[in-house]
Amino acid sequence: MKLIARYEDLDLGVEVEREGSGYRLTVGERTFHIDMVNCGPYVHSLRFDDGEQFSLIHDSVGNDHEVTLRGSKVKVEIVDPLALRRKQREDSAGEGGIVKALMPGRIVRILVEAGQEVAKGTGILILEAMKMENEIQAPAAGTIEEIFVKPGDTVEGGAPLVHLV
Amino acid sequence: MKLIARYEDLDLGVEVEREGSGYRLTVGERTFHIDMVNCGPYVHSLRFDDGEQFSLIHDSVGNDHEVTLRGSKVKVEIVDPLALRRKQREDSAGEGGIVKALMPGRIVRILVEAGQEVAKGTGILILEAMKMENEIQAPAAGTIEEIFVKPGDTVEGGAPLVHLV
Amino acid sequence: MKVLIANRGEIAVRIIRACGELGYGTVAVYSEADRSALHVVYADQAVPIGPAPSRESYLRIDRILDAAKKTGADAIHPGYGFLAENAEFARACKDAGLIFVGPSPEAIEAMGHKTRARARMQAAGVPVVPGLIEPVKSFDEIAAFAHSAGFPIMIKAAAGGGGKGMRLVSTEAELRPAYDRTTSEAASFFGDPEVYAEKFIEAPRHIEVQILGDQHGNIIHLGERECTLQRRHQKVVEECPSPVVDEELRAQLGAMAVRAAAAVGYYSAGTVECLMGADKKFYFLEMNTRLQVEHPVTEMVWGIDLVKAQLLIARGGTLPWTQGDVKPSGHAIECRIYAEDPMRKFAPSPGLIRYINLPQGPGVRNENGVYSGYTVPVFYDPMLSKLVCHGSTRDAAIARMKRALTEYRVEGIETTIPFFTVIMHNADFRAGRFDTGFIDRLLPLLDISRPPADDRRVEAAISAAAILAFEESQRVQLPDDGDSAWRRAGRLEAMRGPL
Amino acid sequence: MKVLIANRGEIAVRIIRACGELGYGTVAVYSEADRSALHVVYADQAVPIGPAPSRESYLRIDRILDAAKKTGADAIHPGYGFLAENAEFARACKDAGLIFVGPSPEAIEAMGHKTRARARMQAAGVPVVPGLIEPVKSFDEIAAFAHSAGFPIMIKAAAGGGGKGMRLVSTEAELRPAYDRTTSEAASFFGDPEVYAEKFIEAPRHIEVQILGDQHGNIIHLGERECTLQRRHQKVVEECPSPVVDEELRAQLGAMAVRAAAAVGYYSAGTVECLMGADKKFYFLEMNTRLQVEHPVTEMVWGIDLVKAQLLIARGGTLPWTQGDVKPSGHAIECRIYAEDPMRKFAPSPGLIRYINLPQGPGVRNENGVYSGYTVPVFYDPMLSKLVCHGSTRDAAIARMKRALTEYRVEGIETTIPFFTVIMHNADFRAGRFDTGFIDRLLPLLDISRPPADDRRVEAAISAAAILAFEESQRVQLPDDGDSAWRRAGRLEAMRGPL
Repeated sequence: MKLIARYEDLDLGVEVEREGSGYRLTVGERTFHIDMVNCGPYVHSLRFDDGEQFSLIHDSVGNDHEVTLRGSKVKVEIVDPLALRRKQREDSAGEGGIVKALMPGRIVRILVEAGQEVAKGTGILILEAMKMENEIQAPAAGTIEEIFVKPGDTVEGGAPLVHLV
Repeated sequence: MKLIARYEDLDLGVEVEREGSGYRLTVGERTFHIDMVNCGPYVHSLRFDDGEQFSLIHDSVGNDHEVTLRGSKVKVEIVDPLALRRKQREDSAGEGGIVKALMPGRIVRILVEAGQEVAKGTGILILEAMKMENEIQAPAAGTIEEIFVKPGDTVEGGAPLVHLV
Repeated sequence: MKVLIANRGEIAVRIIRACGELGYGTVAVYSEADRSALHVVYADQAVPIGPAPSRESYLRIDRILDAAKKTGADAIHPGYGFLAENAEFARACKDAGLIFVGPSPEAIEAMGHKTRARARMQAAGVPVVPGLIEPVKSFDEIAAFAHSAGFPIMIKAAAGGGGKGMRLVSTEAELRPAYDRTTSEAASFFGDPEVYAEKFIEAPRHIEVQILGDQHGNIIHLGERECTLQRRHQKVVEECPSPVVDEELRAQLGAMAVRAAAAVGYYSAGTVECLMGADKKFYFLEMNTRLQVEHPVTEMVWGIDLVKAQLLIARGGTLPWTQGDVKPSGHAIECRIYAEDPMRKFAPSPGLIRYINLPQGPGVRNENGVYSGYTVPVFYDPMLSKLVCHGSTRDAAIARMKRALTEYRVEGIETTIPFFTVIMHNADFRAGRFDTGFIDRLLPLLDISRPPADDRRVEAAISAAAILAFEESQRVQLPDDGDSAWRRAGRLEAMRGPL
Repeated sequence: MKVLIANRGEIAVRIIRACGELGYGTVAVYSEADRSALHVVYADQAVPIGPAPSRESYLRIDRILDAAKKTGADAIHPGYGFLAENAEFARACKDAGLIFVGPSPEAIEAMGHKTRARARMQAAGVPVVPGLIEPVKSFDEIAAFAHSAGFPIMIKAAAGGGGKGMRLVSTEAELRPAYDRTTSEAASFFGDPEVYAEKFIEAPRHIEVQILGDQHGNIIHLGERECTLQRRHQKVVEECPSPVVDEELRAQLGAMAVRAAAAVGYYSAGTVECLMGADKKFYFLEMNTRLQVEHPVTEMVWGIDLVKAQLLIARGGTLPWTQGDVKPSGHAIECRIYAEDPMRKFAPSPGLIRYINLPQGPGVRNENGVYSGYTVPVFYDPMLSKLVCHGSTRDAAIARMKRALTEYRVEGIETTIPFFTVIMHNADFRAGRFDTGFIDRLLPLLDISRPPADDRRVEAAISAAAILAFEESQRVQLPDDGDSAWRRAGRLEAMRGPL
């Protein structure tokens, strides 16, 4: 199976195949023979064929994987190439103009109006969560096309707040 | 849904129905209105309609449920009446004559031979697990019909060891 | 003896543990958002007191007293925050025939109004921070003070404390917004919009002294805590003892704290907070008339259980120690584990904790408020738990904290754990060289660095993620896999209603 | 400095923690059955050393030295059990240029052969248990001893220790089977079939003294531990100090232990085990030339990290304390948490730990060797973890242990946790009235009682179970739900091969 691994700003081609009781992986130019054992719902033991062993904690939400090993946390996105192409099309279609809530919370105040032009960094609204007021700022200059929330609304993380064009 | 709850030596008829966001339960003669919330994979919060609240840890394997609450562990079997009748038929068919391994381990020695008559409590074999030798004894008097294991065998918990008739 | 704990989170669990060890029954109270909270799990009984917002539950004196009556509780422990420094609540408990586990309502009142407390302390011969004024009635008064004293100044909620409801103002332009927001937060969090201002002392240390007094007039101190490391005026790392306080200075600080407490007839556990300049001159800032978040560092070094001592005192017992009986031993450090993402400007990170691995072993104490499978609600403080490590020396305690942080794993939400790892490795922190501005100066340098792509760890991580994604793709697609609709519904339920 | 830990389970984790705090690198070794073990997770590096059976992995000196060479380790810590008291191993480490974290091979040998050690101790003026004889070559010799000394006698493996490889024989009829089984276990576990016998002292207490010596001839003692509570000659609860030892007796015991250690030129941590009669006369039993399972109770009371001290001594350091510098403070109790079912005659209970909740909070120390999701293998000791509680008094330590046991939850396998709850509530235990037969006498009374069916707890439990069974029945039946085929395969894999 061919996959793409995104780490930091790198896109790496990854190929995974079963090989005996283990796996054969090609990551970029390099090939590994790997033996991996599930040690519980989050803990895994991975061993390279030279015997080097890593105990790791793995958690994922959708394509976003978090792997903690030897005191480091590595965040990597694993996508299949078809899905990636679809996503790139969507991105270029301008879905990026939606400002989303980074966390769940309650809308305290709206600082802009529909139609208003804003500079990058302009405060758009105040979101209260965990007893803190957090100002959500415009990620880029533009015009506020639409506001999806009103003061007092409770929103989940990822909820659309305004459309900025 | 009608179920049977077995606690200690009691068989209690239980009826469960959804009621609003909670449940209506009849246990024996008594009826409860219960509100229950899932607090994680094993932790649950149960509240009776008089407001009494129990935080409990629940784990089950098949029909065997273990519920830990306020420092007590309650073991209860929940069966549906159809399955229970099936089981009773099987029991009377004499499946009870199979002596099973209570734990995984390795067979060290066999102390009886096929065809041998044994008294209740006679040592049948020695099972080694966790650095201890454990003698498995005849649960009742009878004749050893068949021996399913040999010294050196590794067995899982619940594996049949001998057939005693 | 049955004790109702009028609080939530790790401090409620802490108090339930102490009561359990004393053989006292425990009653938890909880808001609808807290049905699955650990304090509810661990208490003998639990009583609901209203919807999620604190104003409608944890701050409702009537409902808490009802719960106490219904369960036959004999005493109420308020923890910290919420009603802990509310004299009205302490008085209502007494009127209802309940023991309030804390000081007298009069002592709470005397210390509660920060500006009046300052006047009283000055009269008792306790040194105070220069520049304090009476609470202001309007923005003009605060502007006048700022112009006469000069920037920087601090605007503080008169009813605030614990780092809440205060703002540093360095320039004229910031003054109006800061005044508005502090006033609004003071009204919202403390039910009292009054604010005051004081001259801001630059590069100070925040040192506080633990005291313990009984109802028979005996008061002792248990040395100081170093609470200089703060972010947004919230303590993040505390230690006992302070690396800059020697035995002589400790005796001076202790004597000052005992004098301050005696001036208001104080009993129970209490904390006298001071600012200390580079010249080691110290000034009374305020007295916290309750148990402090960071009390465990004192407990580990002085060998005294402050919650058990509070309960003994509340029942009328006599302090079993004189000043000469108590001695510090070793060093302890506390890190407050918050549900905040240090890589995203400490944005709150509530949600489902999928997996948690707490550090264990010698000298490690977890004051935990959460567990694997628990969903951290958005309604309250982001503090999940406290990690406290004791060692024979400060270096040993830091080494132990580093080791413990390596074991500490929380999956599902982000926490401040990586941030503490950075602090424990910082050379200035290790040398004890810091002031209250340390964290803010450290933040821009906060590079919780990632290994390069050709590092073996990254290769292993990418391989593991790819293998698990591959295995996942080979599984039948299940309609109800993982995060069940049932649980999602429960989470949405908890989110409903005003905050 | 890099340390290889030639062990597994909680003690390997304990040593990895100490090394981590000292900034030393760590190398775990593991059998194929232990790939997911916690010591492998926590070590910096991990090296496989063979299949599951100890004989082919943890007892393979050649493979362990290979692993040390391959990883560039400087030192080897043997933990307890396995090769910890194997002089050949200690010598092989030295020959390979590695630091052995323990005493000299000569001291191990001198104390390792229990009967020769007794002669040497007698010569050094240390009181010994009456009736010891040389190891026997045949059953006839042991029968002759039994007839001359009279029953009861103890048959012990000459190379045994720590309660392993010993059997009490009360009647003629039991003699032959006991001899056969002890010989067979001695050959299998210690690689040496030799056994000896001694007269059994009735109703004794088992008291042991911790010593610490350096390579420069300095030896101190850290008081005694009370290890009287045993089942099948295995300690189950240990405490420090003993409830029956006063300061004067402690000084006598300490002096005896230091004399015993000095007689064999002992350095590192070591334990002198004694039997003590009701008259408080004590007899040298054996010396354990290694770290003891129960060392944490001494650490918590005496404030000294024994593993760090061992590492310091192994590197040639001088003991930083004289006898006058060290003082006990408070009381500590340890419970060994085993994967055994107390309701089914302590049958081993290996398998998948589905959920674990460790107790936390003040004065609680977990020496844990397992985690949620870990499958306990059948090949090794059933000890999962140790729970250690410290309090200012023995009563406070017991109260804390009771509280901690209430928080302790393990789902998926059975453990001895309920058994410890019974012990902590026992009036004789609380009064300190017990001898080594206490547990055996308690067992028939062990009624970990269940509440009656009309108890509200039982109603709640039945309701919860019925609701969850109902919800389960409403879900679509999934082909691969819960315990996946993949995980089941991994577990069968771990079971394969001879034990």
